[in-house]
Amino acid sequence: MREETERNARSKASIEQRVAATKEALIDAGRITQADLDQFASMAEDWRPENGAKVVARAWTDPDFRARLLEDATSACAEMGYAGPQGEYIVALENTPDRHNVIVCTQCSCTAWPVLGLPPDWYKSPAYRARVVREPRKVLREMGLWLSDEVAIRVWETSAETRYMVIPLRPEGARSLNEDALANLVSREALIGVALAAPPAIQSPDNVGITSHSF
Amino acid sequence: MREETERNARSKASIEQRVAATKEALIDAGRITQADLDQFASMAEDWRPENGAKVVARAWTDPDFRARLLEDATSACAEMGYAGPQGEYIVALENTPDRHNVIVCTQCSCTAWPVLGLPPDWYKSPAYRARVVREPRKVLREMGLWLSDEVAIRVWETSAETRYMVIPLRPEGARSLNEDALANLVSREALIGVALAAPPAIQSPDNVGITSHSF
Amino acid sequence: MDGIHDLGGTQGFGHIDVEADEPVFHHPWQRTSFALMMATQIILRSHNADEYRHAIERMDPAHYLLCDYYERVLTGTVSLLVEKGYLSREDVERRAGGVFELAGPVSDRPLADLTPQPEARFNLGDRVRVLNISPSGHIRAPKFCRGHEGTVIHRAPKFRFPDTSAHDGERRKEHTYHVEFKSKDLWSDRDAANDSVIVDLWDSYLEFAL
Amino acid sequence: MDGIHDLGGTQGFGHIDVEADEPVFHHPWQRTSFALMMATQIILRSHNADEYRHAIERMDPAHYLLCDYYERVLTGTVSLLVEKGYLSREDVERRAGGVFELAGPVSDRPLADLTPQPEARFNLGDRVRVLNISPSGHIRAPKFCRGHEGTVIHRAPKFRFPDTSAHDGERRKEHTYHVEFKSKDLWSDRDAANDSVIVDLWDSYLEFAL
Repeated sequence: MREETERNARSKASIEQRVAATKEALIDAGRITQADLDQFASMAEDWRPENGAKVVARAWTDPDFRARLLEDATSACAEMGYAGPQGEYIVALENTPDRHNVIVCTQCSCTAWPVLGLPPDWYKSPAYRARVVREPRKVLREMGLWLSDEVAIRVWETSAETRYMVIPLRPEGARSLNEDALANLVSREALIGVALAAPPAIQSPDNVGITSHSF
Repeated sequence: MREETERNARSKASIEQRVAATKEALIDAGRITQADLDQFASMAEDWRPENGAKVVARAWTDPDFRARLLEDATSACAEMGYAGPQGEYIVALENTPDRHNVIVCTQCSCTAWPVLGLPPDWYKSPAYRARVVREPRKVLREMGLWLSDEVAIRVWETSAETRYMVIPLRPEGARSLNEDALANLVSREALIGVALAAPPAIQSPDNVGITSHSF
Repeated sequence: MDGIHDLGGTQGFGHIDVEADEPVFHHPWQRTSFALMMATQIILRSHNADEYRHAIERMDPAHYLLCDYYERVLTGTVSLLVEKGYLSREDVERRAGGVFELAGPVSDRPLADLTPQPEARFNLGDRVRVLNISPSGHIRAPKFCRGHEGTVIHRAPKFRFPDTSAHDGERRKEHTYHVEFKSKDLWSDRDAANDSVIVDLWDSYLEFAL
Repeated sequence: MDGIHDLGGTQGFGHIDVEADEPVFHHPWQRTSFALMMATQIILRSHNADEYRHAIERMDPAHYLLCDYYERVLTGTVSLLVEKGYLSREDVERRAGGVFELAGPVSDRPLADLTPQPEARFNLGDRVRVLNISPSGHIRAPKFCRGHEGTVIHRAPKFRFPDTSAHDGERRKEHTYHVEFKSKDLWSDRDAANDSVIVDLWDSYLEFAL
């Protein structure tokens, strides 16, 4: 109690100071090295949503791969070179014209790092974590994705060790594109399920009752 | 959205500025007067825990009053002049050697203003509101009140319009005191149930299995 | 509303500090904030106490947790005055010289589907269960007791039903009951067999336990 | 633990802002914070991921809500390093030049009374109910689904049981299940008949629904 009072009287160290102090203390004590830290940081920078986008593009163009991905996404992603921490058990969720999938981690901020990358700020925000399980349709609308009331929304809560990725619908008008060009249509937001795969030119949404609207 | 962004770029007004701005705007518009505000502020300063302490002291010394207080505390308090907002329906909770009462309002911070006064800061803190319903024994210990495990604790949640007051046990060793002197033994904390009535001299707690300990 | 305000039983909070000889108000602005809250409800009659409580519940969660009680009092009061057209946000922000943070909007479907109960349905000793509902509007049944069973130990007079009163609904009155819950029934990590929590609950929040 | 971290379904939060072309890290300290978290768990092996998640859950609620994700990462990590004796609070505060806010203590009785389930008890299509428990320690069944019924739609492999793993308990592994709950069963203010929430739940969190 007295200790707590003294602590309150002192000023708080900034987050930059706290990170630097922790790093120095661990390196000085010989617990870890700068090389260890560099290794993990650059690993994180290799986990990119572009990886997941390539997985999606292949699933759109290769029916056998799509079948393997839906059956065992962990192996299908690994065969493209995407594996590692937070990718030990991946499940792919395929959107259909009448069912849309969206991912959240309400209790912390888990994502499938090897294919989605570290989570973006909005995914980690208390607002997204609190709201999307309860009012997904409203949240998606605010984020620019209008789903028809006929489309059922499945919200996947990352509460245990399964890590999810969404396979968005292949946009209309993208029939002639090759796998690389298709991958460019798939954003991190589409892999989480708060956006559609972007159409190559102007969108023609009427056929599936789904429109993407930004404001 | 754009409006929100502009708002974020401006600095927040201090609470002093916001209170002054509200008061000026309402007075300038002729909605309320300074005299109205003075009336309510001085009313609040008359709601004192000393009022409740006098009610307790009378209950300790006057068996008929005690009976009326337990039967209908609203009327018993009103007969001593204590009535008004947040005192429309008062219920008195009598501590016994084997049952201790404690009051909380988990959802806001209601108290029986005419007899307890406006709530103290600790009563309004998220920590008290969150914790005392779930771990009352631990909270009371931290606040200096050690209850034997044999004493049952009843936590009263002020969720509707009933406003509670606790009648603490009359301390041992206070037999010779008159009503005014007894009232001085009863703190706001005792009326809420997080302290005992303070003994006039040294406490002799053993007989009831209750001790008050401050650290 | 499942808001941050419904704190009962939430874990992770620290020590409770008691200030000796605490004054009624620590700062003059707190005194004025309290007076503004009372004057707007009692003299101006711009809103009622249930609307007021709900306006505070609608504050940003972090703002709610961090600010002083009398800042919540002011924020709830001014939010309603702005929503009901007594004040404009622009005017109070201009006067205050900066941003005036207000409560978020009322849900578009705030009311639970609860049947008014004109007559008292429960008696002392009845075993009751709190409905396990979660309306987006004002409700005064704390989350920690919803779905749980307790015993009626007292019947209080009729009071205005807050869920409808806070949302311009029917101004019905109902009895409330002091319902006693065993602490160990509310929280599985508790083993104090004798301890209990008594919650004051409106008639239509309750059903007979089977 | 019924903590602030268990946010699913909590109301009162505002708009969600998406940053276009967000970088992996916005500031160099976030990169270091992430690397420290990984290095301490994988190289130093000072603690496991379940202890780490629970350390973040034990942060002061307002601090938790307001701070950046990578500040939570650092706070959870350093709290465990101090608790386990790898670092002293005095040393890191001296090096940082000020107060280093850490997580609160672990409850003295963190474990729920759950029976280990070495074999899978549930099959696809089974109706299950999540136990309505509220342990003070780590638990990965979100509050919003406890006490509710859903349907098993997938069985995942066995994974370490977080409730015991976070508290030096038995290192058992159990299957988890993807359990689908109708949104309207979870929240009475919802009427989207088709919408559902799927939660990934360990075997011993569940019982057969009758």
